[in-house]
Amino acid sequence: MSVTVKFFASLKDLLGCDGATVEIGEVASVSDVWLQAAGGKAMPDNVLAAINMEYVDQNTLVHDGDEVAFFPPVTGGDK
Amino acid sequence: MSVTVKFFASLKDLLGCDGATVEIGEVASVSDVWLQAAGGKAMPDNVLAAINMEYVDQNTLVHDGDEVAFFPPVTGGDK
Amino acid sequence: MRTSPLQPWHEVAVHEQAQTVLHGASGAAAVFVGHMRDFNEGDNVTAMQLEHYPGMTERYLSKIAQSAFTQWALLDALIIHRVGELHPADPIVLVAVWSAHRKDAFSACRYLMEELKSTAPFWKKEQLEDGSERWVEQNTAGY
Amino acid sequence: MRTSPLQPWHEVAVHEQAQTVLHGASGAAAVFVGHMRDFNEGDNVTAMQLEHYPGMTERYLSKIAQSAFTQWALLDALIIHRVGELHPADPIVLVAVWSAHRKDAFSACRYLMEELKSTAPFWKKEQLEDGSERWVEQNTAGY
Repeated sequence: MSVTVKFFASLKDLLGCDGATVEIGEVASVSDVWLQAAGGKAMPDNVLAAINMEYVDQNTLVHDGDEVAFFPPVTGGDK
Repeated sequence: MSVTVKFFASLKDLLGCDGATVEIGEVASVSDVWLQAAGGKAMPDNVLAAINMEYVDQNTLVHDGDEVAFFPPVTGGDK
Repeated sequence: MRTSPLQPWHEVAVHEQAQTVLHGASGAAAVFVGHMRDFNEGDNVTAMQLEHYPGMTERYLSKIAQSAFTQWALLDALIIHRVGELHPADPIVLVAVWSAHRKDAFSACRYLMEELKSTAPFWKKEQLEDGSERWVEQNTAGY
Repeated sequence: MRTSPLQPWHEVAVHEQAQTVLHGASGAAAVFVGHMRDFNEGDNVTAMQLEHYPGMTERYLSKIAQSAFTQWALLDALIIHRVGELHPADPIVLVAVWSAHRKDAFSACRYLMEELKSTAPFWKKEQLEDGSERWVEQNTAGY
């Protein structure tokens, strides 16, 4: 199956890439998508993930056609 | 001694008067000032008092030259 | 104290613009504006007279503001209150607070409003649809 | 989402004027405006890039607003957030809430800000005085 991957903020800088379409086996989690898309780079701590613009955890399974996004903690700022 | 008396809001309507200067004995409390100034009308419940623009209770003693104010509960409005 | 109509958002914009000390230092502005409603205690209200105790009211607003400055790290505060005749939808009160951080701005703004409502001497006389008038002498229970 | 400069008080004034349903019904407007500071984490900051996730950011702002409407008796709400390049003193975010009563307006306004800050996908890249850049990736502990 095929999923669209997006990287935001510092991850975009880290990977030198803001996104890609990746082909992956039929049973794959969000962290499997990272492995496939990040060119072997380990996932930094605290990375957040979303599938189709909803927050999910890294073990969530993805489906064909999903948009999978990775980004650092949101930084609304201090209180 | 002599004190200046002020009435506000509904008390002004009730007494038909927004203030007066009253002569009163040397030891007098806020409620004594009311008796003297209100022409025998009983003090309604919940009336607040101030001496020289500071909240006080009805037993506080007044001094010569004080401004003594009587008013209903402040009505900043509901929450 | 303001006897003429109040344009609260304009007041805030002008004040903020003029206070150059805020620019870059203030991260958070919390503002409350109270408007006159056309309905109170089950009745339609057509106008309101807002009376105050000249001198004492200003004194208590100033006390309240000073107390807020001792409790939170504030950069600036602005309080404007109408008196005189008001009509539904008219702004009654403006409380604006500036701080580096939102927590202080929010807490101080709310504190100022609660204190203002409970201690500053203001009284409302409402005019109802049938022409009658009444003093509003009790805060609605609870809320 | 706004890519051009934001005049928050003007936005609130115009919005309130246009929403005639508020006039006479709204007794309380609580507004928060966040501005860019020129100092963060011990350094002078000269500019900031504010990035978002188009689609998801709007979705979460909308979720947050819906959640506020289920929790409090609100008449209206307005949320505007800047993205793109900002400079110190520039307004970043506006949250405005209208209600019959101040308790609802205050509580909802604060809730909206806290939720926005913790769940809406925005990221800040700061430009420092020495020309270096850094991503802001942690909320300052506590406050």
